[in-house]
Parts: sequence; C-alpha cells; structure tokens
Amino acid sequence: MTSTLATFLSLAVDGIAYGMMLFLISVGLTITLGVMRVVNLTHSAFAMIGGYIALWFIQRAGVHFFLAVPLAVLATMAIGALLERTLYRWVYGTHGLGQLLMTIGLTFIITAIVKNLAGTQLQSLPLPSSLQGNFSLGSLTLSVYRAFLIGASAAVAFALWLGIERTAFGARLRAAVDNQRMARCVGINVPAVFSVTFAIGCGLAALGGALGSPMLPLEPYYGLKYLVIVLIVVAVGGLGSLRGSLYAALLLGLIDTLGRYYLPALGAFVIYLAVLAILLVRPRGLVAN
Amino acid sequence: MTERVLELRDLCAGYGETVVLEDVSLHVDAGEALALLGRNGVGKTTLLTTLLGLNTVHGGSVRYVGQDIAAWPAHVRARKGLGLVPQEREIFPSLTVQENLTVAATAGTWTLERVYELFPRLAQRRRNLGYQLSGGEQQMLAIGRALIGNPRVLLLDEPFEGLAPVIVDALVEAFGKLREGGALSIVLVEQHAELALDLTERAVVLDRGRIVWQGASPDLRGDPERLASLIGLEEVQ
Amino acid sequence: MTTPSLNSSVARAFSRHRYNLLDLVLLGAAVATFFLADLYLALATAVLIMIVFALSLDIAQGYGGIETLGHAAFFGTGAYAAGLYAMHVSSEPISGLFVGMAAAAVVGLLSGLAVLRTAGLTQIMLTLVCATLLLELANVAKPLTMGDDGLTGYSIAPVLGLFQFDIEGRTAYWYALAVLVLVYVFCKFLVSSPLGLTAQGVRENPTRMALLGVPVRRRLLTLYAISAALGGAAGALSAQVNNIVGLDSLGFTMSANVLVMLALGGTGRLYGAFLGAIVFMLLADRAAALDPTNWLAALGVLLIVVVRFAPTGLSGCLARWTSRGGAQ
Amino acid sequence: AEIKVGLLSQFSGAYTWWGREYQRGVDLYLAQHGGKFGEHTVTVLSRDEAGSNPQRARQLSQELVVRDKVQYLIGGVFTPTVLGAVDVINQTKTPYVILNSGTSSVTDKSQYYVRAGFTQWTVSIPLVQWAYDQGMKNAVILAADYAPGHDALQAFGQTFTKLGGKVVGEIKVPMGTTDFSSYLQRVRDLKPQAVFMFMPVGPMSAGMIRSFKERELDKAGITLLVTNEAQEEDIAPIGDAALGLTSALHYSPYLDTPLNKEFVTAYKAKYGKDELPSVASVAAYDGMRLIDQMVRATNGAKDGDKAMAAIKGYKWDSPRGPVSIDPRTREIVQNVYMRKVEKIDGKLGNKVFHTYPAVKDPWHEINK
Amino acid sequence: MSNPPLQLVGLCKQYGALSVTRDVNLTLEAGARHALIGPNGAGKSTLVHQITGVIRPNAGKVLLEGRDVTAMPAEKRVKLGLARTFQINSLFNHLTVAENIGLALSAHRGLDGRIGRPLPARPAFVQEAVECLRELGLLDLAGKRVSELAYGQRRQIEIALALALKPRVLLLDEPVAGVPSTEGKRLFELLERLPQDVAVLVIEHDMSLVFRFARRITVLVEGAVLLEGGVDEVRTDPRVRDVYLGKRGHHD
Ligand SMILES: Nc1ncnc2c1ncn2[C@@H]1O[C@H](COP(=O)(O)OP(=O)(O)OP(=O)(O)O)[C@@H](O)[C@H]1O
Ligand SMILES: Nc1ncnc2c1ncn2[C@@H]1O[C@H](COP(=O)(O)OP(=O)(O)OP(=O)(O)O)[C@@H](O)[C@H]1O
Ligand SMILES: [Mg+2]
Ligand SMILES: [Mg+2]
Repeated sequence: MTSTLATFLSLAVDGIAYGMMLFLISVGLTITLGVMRVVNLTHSAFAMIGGYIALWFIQRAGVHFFLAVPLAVLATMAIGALLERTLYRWVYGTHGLGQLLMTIGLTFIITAIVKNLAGTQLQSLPLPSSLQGNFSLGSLTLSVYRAFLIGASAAVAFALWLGIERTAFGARLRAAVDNQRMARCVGINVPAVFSVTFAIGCGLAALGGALGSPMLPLEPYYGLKYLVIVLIVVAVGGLGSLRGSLYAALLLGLIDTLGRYYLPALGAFVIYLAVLAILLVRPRGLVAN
Repeated sequence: MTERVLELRDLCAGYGETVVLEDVSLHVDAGEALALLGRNGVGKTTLLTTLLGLNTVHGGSVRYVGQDIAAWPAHVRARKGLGLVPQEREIFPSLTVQENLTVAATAGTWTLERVYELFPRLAQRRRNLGYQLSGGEQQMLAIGRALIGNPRVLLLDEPFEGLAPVIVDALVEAFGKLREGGALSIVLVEQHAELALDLTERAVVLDRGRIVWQGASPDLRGDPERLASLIGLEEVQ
Repeated sequence: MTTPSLNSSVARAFSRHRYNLLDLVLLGAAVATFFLADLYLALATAVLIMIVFALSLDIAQGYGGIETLGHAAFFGTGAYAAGLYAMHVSSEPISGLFVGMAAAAVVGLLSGLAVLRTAGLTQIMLTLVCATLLLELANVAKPLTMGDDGLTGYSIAPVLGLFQFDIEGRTAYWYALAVLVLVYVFCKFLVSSPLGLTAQGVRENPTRMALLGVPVRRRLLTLYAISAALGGAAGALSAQVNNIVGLDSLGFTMSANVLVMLALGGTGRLYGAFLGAIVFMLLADRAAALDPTNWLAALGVLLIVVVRFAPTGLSGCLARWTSRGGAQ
Repeated sequence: AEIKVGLLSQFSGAYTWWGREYQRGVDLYLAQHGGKFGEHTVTVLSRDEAGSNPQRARQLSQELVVRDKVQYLIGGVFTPTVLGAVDVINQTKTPYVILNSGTSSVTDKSQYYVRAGFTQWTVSIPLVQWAYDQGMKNAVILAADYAPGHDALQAFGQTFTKLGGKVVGEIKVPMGTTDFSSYLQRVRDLKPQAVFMFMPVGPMSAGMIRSFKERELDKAGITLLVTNEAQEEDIAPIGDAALGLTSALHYSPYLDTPLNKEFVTAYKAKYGKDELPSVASVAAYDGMRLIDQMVRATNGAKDGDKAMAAIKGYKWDSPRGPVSIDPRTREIVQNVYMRKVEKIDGKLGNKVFHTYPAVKDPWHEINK
Repeated sequence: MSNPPLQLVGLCKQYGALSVTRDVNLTLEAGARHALIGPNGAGKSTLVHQITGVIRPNAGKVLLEGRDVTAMPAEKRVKLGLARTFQINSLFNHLTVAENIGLALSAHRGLDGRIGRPLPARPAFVQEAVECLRELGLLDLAGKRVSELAYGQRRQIEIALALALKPRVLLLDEPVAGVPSTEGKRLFELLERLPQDVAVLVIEHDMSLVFRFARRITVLVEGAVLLEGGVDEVRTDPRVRDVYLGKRGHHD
C-alpha cells in the first residue's frame, strides 16, 4: 500500500520536474509566438545554441556552471537580437507561411553550422557537484538536479509574469503586436520593443536548453527534434499566456509521466490523446485570451 | 504673430506606387482649427496618415514647428506632438481600456483622470478589453488616447462618427476650451460639413487628391451653393 | 455603356483560373522530361507525386485557409489503403487509386470534425496530433501494416491491363502524369466553382460568411474531404509506383516538407504547388547528391532568400513578373 | 573496367553519424587498395536516404542501378530503407551488401542481400547467455517501441526463458521518449536482477543509461545490459555514469588483436588521432571486401548470380576477428564479445572480457 | 401569416456582472421602418448580435415569423430571411468588390456549396450582380479589392452585402457612419424604397436621418427599453433629450 503511494508520489515529482523543464524551454516561444505572433520555428534552435555556448564556456573556457549558463543566455540574447534586426524584421509584415518558411530555413542553417562546429554526437552540460546526487524526503528520493530545475523554472515564471503582465513594457508590447501602425502613432518605438522582446524570448530558450540538457541532450538536430513538444505546450497553454504555458507544461509533464507508468499499453498515445482532448474541450488553450 | 505649427508644401503622397495626394500645400497655426472636407475617397485620411509618416511620400515637404520631419519615424512624430484619431478607431483589442490610454500617455495636462472626466463611460469600462467595447466607446477611447499623448496638433479623422448626440456636444465644448490657450491646433476631417465649418476657422476642400478650395470656414458656411458644388451637397438647410 | 459590356466587365472582376501559356509550358516540360531525361524518371515521378500532394494541400490551406501540419495523414492513409488493397483484394491500379482516395476522404471527414472547430495554432496542433495518432496506429497495427519495416510484398497489375510497371519507370511516369493532369484539371475546376469562392470567403472572414447564410463548417468540411482525397491519391500513387509504404508516409517530415514546398511555391494559386514541388525536390536531390551533409543549409538559404525577395512565393513572383511584362 | 558502387546511407538528418562512418570505412578500404579491385577501378556514388523513408530508398536505388549503372549497392541504415530496394535488386539482380539493418528476416526477402553488419539476434543471445551464467535468473526487458525493438524483445525473451530465466516484465518505451522516470520506477518496482535494454542509439539510449545511474538502480542491485548502445561515441556524452556498463557486441575498437590494432592505426592516420572506428565503419570496410571478392569473381562483368555465388561461404580475417558468410542465409558469422566500459587512456572505452566465437544468426536457425 | 417578422421576448445578456441587455421586448411588424437609438454602450449592437445569432442570450427568445430561433445557428436564420450589416466593417478585404457581392448573391441563391460552373460564367447571376452594384453606385469599383477602398466606399459595400440577400428582416448597425451626408441620405432613400413587406431596424446616431426615416423608434438605455413610440413622441421626450439627444439633437 505505502509502496504504491510512494510510487505515485515519486512519479508525480518526476512529472513536475519534467513539466518544469518543458516550461523552461517553451516559455520563450510563448513570448515570441504567443505574444509577438511570430511563427518562430527557430525557437528550439536557440535553446540548442544556448546549450552549446554554455557547454563551450564550461569545457573550453573553464567557466563554472553557474556562471556559464547566464553567460550563454546573454550571448544567445545577443545573437537573437542580431537576427531579429536582420532576418526577422523582414517577415513581421508577411503572413504566417512566410514566417514559417523563413524560420524553418534559419533552423536548417543553424543546424548545419552546429553540425560542422560541434559534430553530431550527443552532449550535455556536466553538472557541478552541487547539483549531483539525490536527497531523500521520507521514503521519497529526489535528485538535486530536478529540484533545482523546479526551483529555477518557478523563479523564471514569476519574474516573467511580473514583467509582461504587470508592466508598462508588457502593455506596449501587446499594443505593438495588436496594431503596429497604430502603436507607432501613439509613440511606441515598435522596432525597439520587438528587439528587446525577441531577445528575451531567445534568452529564455537558451536557459531552457542549457539547464534541460541532461534530459534533452544537445545535438545538431535538437532544433527540429524538440520543436513539436514546444509547440504543443504553447498551444495547449493558450496563445500568449504565460500562466497557460506553465499549467500546460505541468499538466503534460504529469500526464506523460503518470500515463507511461499506469497506462503502458497506450504508450505514445497518452500524450497525444491528452492534447487532442484538451484542445477539443478548450480550443483556445487552457488559459484563453 | 502666431507660430506656424504645420506647413505642407507641394506634398505628393500615396500607397506604394499609387499616388493619392498631389501638390497639397497648406498650413496650420498654433491654436487654429482647420477643417478638411471632401467626398469619399478623395484622400482626407491619406493626408492625415501621411502627416504621421505612414504612407509613401513622392515629393514635397512637411514642416512641423519649423523643422523638416521627413526623416522622423512615426513614433517620434507622435512623441513630438502629432496626435491621431484614426478613422477606424484602431483600438488595441487585447489591451484594457486603461492600458490603451496608458501606453499612449505622456506627461502633460491631459491625464487619465481628465480623460475619464471627459468620458465617464470609459471610466466605467476601464477594465474591459479593447475588443469588447461598443463602437461609440471605441471612438471615445480613440479620442482619449490621442489626448493623453498631449499633442500640439490633434488630427481628427471623423471623430464624431458613431457618437451619441450628447457626447458630440460635450466634445465640441471640450475642443473649444482646449484651443483657448492656443496650445492646441486641430485638423478635423468630418462628413458633416456644416458641423465641421462651425467648429473651425479655416477649411480646405479636397477633390481627387488636390486642393480645390481653401479659405475661411465662415465664408464657406455662408455660401451653400459653393459648398454644394465643392463637396456635392445637394441641399443645405 | 451597353449591358453586355457592363456584364462582362463585372464578370471579369471575378478572379478566374483560366488555362494559359504556363499550363502548356508545364505539360510540354513533363512530356519533354520523358524523352530527354528518361534516366531521371524515378525522380521525375516522385516530383509528380509531390505536386499532386502539394495541390491537395493548396486546396485546404491556400483556398480554405485551413492551417495544417498533418497533411501526411492523408498521404499515408491513401498509401496504406492502396497498398493493402493491392495485397489483399486486387492488384488493379486504378481501382486501388480510388480506394486510396476514399480511405483518405473518410479520414479527412472524421478528423475534419475535430480540426475545423478551431483555428490558428490550435488547428495546426490538432492536425499534427491527428496525423501522429494515425502514425502510432499504423505502428501498433503491425500485423496489418508491417509497422516500421514498411508494407511490402504486393505487386501492381498493368495499368488498364496494358502497361506493365517497368524498372525504368516509364509506365510509372505516364501513370503519375495522367493522374496529375486529372487532379490539376479538377482543382482548377474546383477553385473556380462557387465552392472555390465560398472557401476564399471563409478564409477571409468566417463570421461574415455565416451571416450571409453559409454553413461555414460544412463547406469547409467538404473542402477538407476533397483535399484529403487528393492527398490520398498522391499517397496511393506513391504506394503503387514504389511497391512499398513506410511509416514515414504518415510522418511529420512528410507534412512539413509539403508545407514548405507549397509555401515556397506560393499558396492559393495552384501553380505554387508545381513550382514549389519541382524546385524543392530537384534541389533536395541535386544538393543531396553534391554535398549530402550540408544540403540542408543550402535549402535554408534558399528559403530565406525566397521569403525576402518573393514573399508571395515563387508563383507570386512569376505572376508579378508576367503581369508587369504584359502591362508594357 | 570501371565498376560503380552505390552507397546508401544517412548523410543528413539526425542519423548522419552512419553516413560518415560508412563513408570512412568505404574510403579506407579503397585507399588501401589503390582504388582498384583487381584491374577494375572502383567509383563509389553516395546517396542520402534522408531518414527512414522507403519510397526514397527505392527511388535512389532505382536511379543508381538504372541511370548510374552501379553494379553493387552497399549500405542501408534502417530496415525499411534496405527493404525499399528489394524490387529493384530482384529485378536487376544487383547484389546489396547490408551494413546495418539488424532485422534477421531481411535477408530472406531477396537472394541478392548479403549482410556485413550484424543482426540483433546475433548479439542478444550471447548477452542473455552471459547474464544467465552470472546467476541472473530474473530480468526485465526494456525496448523502444518500434520494429527492431520488438525483435530485441523477442530475442532476449525467448532465449532467456529457454535458458530457464524468468522475464518479470517487458517494457516498451515509445520512440522519442526523453524522460524515463516512469519506466525506471517500474523497473524498480519489479526488482529484477538484470535489465536487457534495446534502444535506438542517441538521445533515448543516452538518457536511459544516465537516468538509470541517476536513480541509483545499480546500487539497488540491478545490472543494466545492452548491446549496441555502449559505443565509444555514444557513451562520451553520458560521462562517468556509463562506467561499468556491460554490453555484448561483435566489435570494439579496443579489441586486442594485431589486425584490429593495424586497422585502428590506419583509421586514426586517415581521420584524426582522436577518432575511433566503430561497428559501422568496420561493416563498411568488410562490405567493400565482399564487393572486392564479387568483382574479382565476375571479372568486372555485371552478373549478380555469379557474384553472389562467389561470396557464399567466403571466409576472411576482419578487424573484428575471423568471419565468414553463411552460404545458406547470407548472414555473416562472427565473434561476439562481452565488453565493459572502463577508462582507457583517460577516455571511456569498451574493454573485451569474454568472447563467444563464430556466432551464427540464431533467428534463421530457429525459423529454419 | 399574422406573425410579426421579428419579435424579441425578454432578451437578457450578461457579461460577468455586467448586464448588457435587460429584458428587451421588441416587435417589428411587416414593413416596419424602425429605429433603435440610445447612448453609446447602451447595448444596441449587442442586441443585433443576439438577433442574428452571433452571440447567445442568457435568457429570452428571438422569434422570426413566430418561429423560435434562439438556439438556431446564425446561417440558418439568414436562410429564414434575416440580414444585417456590421457597425465595424466586416468584409472580405482581399477579394474584389464584385466577389464580395458575389459571395452574398451565391449564398442567397444556394450556390455557395456547388462544385460546378463558375459564378461569372452564369449570365443570370452576373446580371443580378450588376443590378445590385448599380443600385448602390458601386459599379465603377467592381474590380477593385476592398482593401484598396476608402472607408466610405467600404461602408456602402457593407450595406450592399446585406441587401444582396433580399432579406425580409434587415438590421442595419449605423449603416451610414462615415458616409458623407449626401450619400447617407441617398442610401436612406434606397432603404425607404425597399419592398413594403421588408421590416427594417436601423441603429443610427444621425438624428436628422432617423427622424426622417423611422416610423417608430425604440430608445435603449443601459440595456433596457426606456421608451418606444412614434417620432414626435420620442424627440420631445425630456428623458430622451437628457440621456441622448442633448441640446442639438432635436433642432432639426
Ligand atoms: N491601402 C491602400 N492602397 C491603395 N489605395 C488606397 C489605400 N487606401 C486608400 N486608397 C485609395 O486612396 C484614395 C483616398 O483614400 P482615403 O482613405 O484617403 O479617402 P478619404 O478621403 O479618407 O475617404 P473617406 O471619406 O471615405 O474616408 C481612395 O481612392 C482609395 O481607393
Ligand atoms: N464581450 C464583452 N465583454 C464585456 N463587455 C462587453 C462585451 N461586449 C460588449 N460589452 C459591453 O456591452 C455594452 C454594450 O455594447 P454595444 O456594442 O451593444 O453598445 P451599442 O449600444 O451598440 O453602443 P454604440 O452606439 O457605441 O455602438 C458596452 O458597454 C460594451 O462595453
Ligand atoms: Mg477617410
Ligand atoms: Mg453599436
């Protein structure tokens, strides 16, 4: 009896940790796709770039993990801002398909570059000793890394919620997205707002890519491989809703982990059936705007 | 000697390669109100949006308080005092009423409180999202949003459309007070020519992108035949 | 002004899909390919099949505004249905083609019930989910589909009892070309028909369409099922020509590729399906042969260049170019 | 005469590693033979299968054979891509040297298939045997939910049961799984002595091995046993969590034979000192040797039947040890090694500690 | 048939705590020329949305010729002869003017689902489209895309779409806002000339037009009917003057 309860609890914790990681890599897309309405299929590629840069700092420059990750985030933000100023700027005005084409093209190019620079083998950030090992709470063992992941994601979620939904910047951003022309007419510097926002989205991706790499190891095809799951989180959460993404990521993480244990026969169906059900009941996502 | 706030010389402008406005020259002085009249599709809206830098300029110049503003992006023009009330209102649908106002706010005499005072209806609806507003409420919000940017020139594109008569009265009164100090100039596009002429000192009539008449508003108001021939009014009481 | 000329000027104000020089050029190119580049028939046949598939996507996406990242569901269904039909029922190809189309249409109708309730990203994700579920189903139904190994071991009888499928791929080419021509003629007819205009209206403004008295969902469902059937035709062709059906025919890559092809060519024009599929497939083939490891980067650059300089796709670019030429 | 060989592999996409390794093995063999088999110059045309896409594989093989006039095909990464060519090779009598697809039944589909790689059964059975001999009497089988995984389930399960062991659980992991917590929880609850695992090499296998260690299942007395997933290239990113991992495979670059040392040296000389050959490059290398043999036997003429006859029963010494082609099944007969991951010269590598000599593909034996 | 073309019985609509329509009863007789006026945000457009099925009321009934259509989807109500215009233009912006009208006409004739001869190849259909465009003076614009038109021109297409459906009940939400006063008058004359059995309900803030056109007027305030009556009754009512007309409203 107690063992089944313990099993359930430890699965639940795993599901939460997994969900939090999903949140971390997809929340940036909630901002670029959900809020800015850019069909940014390059999102996971930015996560990968972040991961590789952090790896480079740790392995080649000997920087400590806790410094390497923020550095990688900043570097990815810079790359993102640069690309936003050049490539993305072209496609804001175009229809969704143009954006899709451009960003998928960009993903291909990034993939090829990474393949040539870093090779095809899998890599992941070596965790510092402080994040290794397990600790136990009663009969429950929890890995330090997963606990850290949960904490970090929660902090990010809170900071973002404050930033987007509670500041003037957030309102300006939403105005610019709603109606660029009119936003300019009320004195909003639309290009600057977009650049900053896009860079933030990229930085979040990088954070997710770096911190999540023990679960989703880095490889050149990362950008394509983990695109769908990230899109699913954003869609299920509801376009542009940070809260929604958080709920969606947690829910999917839990359903996935529990489903695999309790409904093994359904295998890969579980998550897709769940998505189907959620979207049919709530076509605009968990938290619809 | 009053200050020349806006001055257009031989302005040609349009959408991409299509030229809509041709050789438009006009000026607006501080504290002055100018009516812009003409049939549907003659280019009134185009003139206002060109002032904010939203269209393609093919020739001529626009000077604002003495400076050539050709190179200014739209948001700078807005920050420096050009406030537009667009014809289709263009409320930000996913912002609340209050946010619609605060994103446009700059320091000045117009504050959130004063806008709410002018339009009590907006105060009631302050938490509603933009797309949930009634047509007239959107119109009020569009005007409020322009005012709260504390402009020097208010560009009004059919601001009374969809407003209840009482509200129109209140607005007319408010505009009158606003201009008293000479701090605000107004360019008013309005389909009801008589109303527009009553409210302004001077008027410009456009036809197919060109200015066909320019002069004092009372002159035109008092000359129904000319008005009819200029903008196609058949009968004027 | 007399009434007839008035009437014809109003009739002209409707955009029409007439046959023009480009159709002749395309047909000529298709025939010439057979005689001049007969060593490339396998590739050419694959291109023809992808054009059919891209046309089917254009009907749904370009005309109906249905956003989908799961169109492979129809390709795969058509392919498996045709393959299974050949294996268990009859190896006659033309009836097999119709079986593939019918099966895909059924899948289109069923998934359409779910997919068409939504819009935007949700719609995209639902199409993706439907396709993925089908893929998993095909994977699980291993006794029937042979799962990951691919459905093999069936053969296809001569077309019309006359033309045997040969290893050089001559019959396959003519067969695919004939199907493409028929599908294309049908698509042209479809998009000019009242339903075609209705679809565009729905794409532009579904609310207003409903308030004109049009049962929006039903019309879209019809369109979606037609699109699905055409996608099924592409899949069935592929199954018959290649004698093998893999799980990838239901896969994400298939859906994504055809979407990229259509976007590359330009949506809502039909020609986009031709240009996009031809350019994409040829580039993929040539670049992949020249530098297999880096061809993806070349494709990426091409996509970005197209978005930058031909934002409405290659066919949009072409249309602008020819209309400018015509104006002078 | 000029002999053309078509190499089919993954040169783009997530499985590019295979393309690279095949190409290296092929090039190395050619370079060592001056680009000639007998007096025949050999040209290799490489084509990208681009994923597990049988339609494309069929199209490519057709083009290679019909248009480019290749006499031999070599390569193939996935079973569907290998099978995609079956019509073409049957109709044109073109020998196809299979380098990877691990499904045993493939060689039954055409008499022009010959295998230079290995089958899952060949390596699974020694692994199970070894575990049983070590006293592991109950086991869980954990396999990815796709065709090769199902094969592995069967291979592990049948053998283990026949030996007298007890399979206490079979777990199918959906493809693309990245979080293994629920599966490992299940393993923990089932308390087996051994876990036989089969997964596509990549994020899945790496994630699984790492999580196994992270959740300290090894400390709970459970031994993780794998076949293909412990290759040097793949355990590097797993890091020290891979230490001690036991596997059965037909090759290790650290195999201590003179021929292998020579091979590794040549490989490093050509491709860089940090590079190591793998099962894929060895398979390609040996595959070229088979083609060499076929070319000589037919004196460069296109004669598929004669070529195939020439390699049935053919024996040679490969870097992986003595090997031969079973004349009946056209499967390769080879040693299978038990290996353990250790730190060798500061890097993780597989040390061979036991050899099962001349293992024939058991599936064909069972399904005779 | 003695049933009135349109009857609203106790319609209520709430958004959260906000009551937008409160127990509205309204009857349009055959041939009615009825105006709905009221302050901004009174709930006039919301009422039209409820009648046409764009939104569902929380309580109350909508009857079309005596038939309860409250639960009927919008497109079926249109088939029963109900048409409307939108206060904020709702057109097919990337299609031409002719195609916009064509959509309405084909829907009305039940052609919209056909896979058959294209619309412009059907002479009778084209003839009808021409007449429809001519009536509203839009013939010259037939080949232009709506997105290239000036606002006032779009307003007229908005009306044309509704008229093309040959409705028996026509709901017009500020049809001539943004149209010059002369054009506005012309459009209203056109409406007056509609067949006598067509019931028209119009929302309009231009009182000179309303008082000339309407035979009955309903005044809506804060979602509830304040008053219904003839033109003179309404224009002289002090309450209406206070909340709505103001001092200028009645001088016409
Ligand atoms: N985006 C556009 N692209 C091309 N032409 C346009 C565009 N917008 C407007 N036009 C054209 O420019 C001309 C002037 O339009 P504008 O909107 O300025 O007229 P207006 O005087 O404001 O009319 P209204 O009184 O109806 O608002 C019209 O003939 C119109 O067709
Ligand atoms: N979705 C919604 N959520 C909340 N409130 C809404 C919503 N839609 C409309 N409202 C409110 O309902 C009220 C009535 O709106 P409606 O559009 O019916 O007014 P109206 O009488 O047509 O006004 P106008 O003359 O300004 O067009 C408005 O105050 C509006 O803010
Ligand atoms: Mg205008
Ligand atoms: Mg209204």
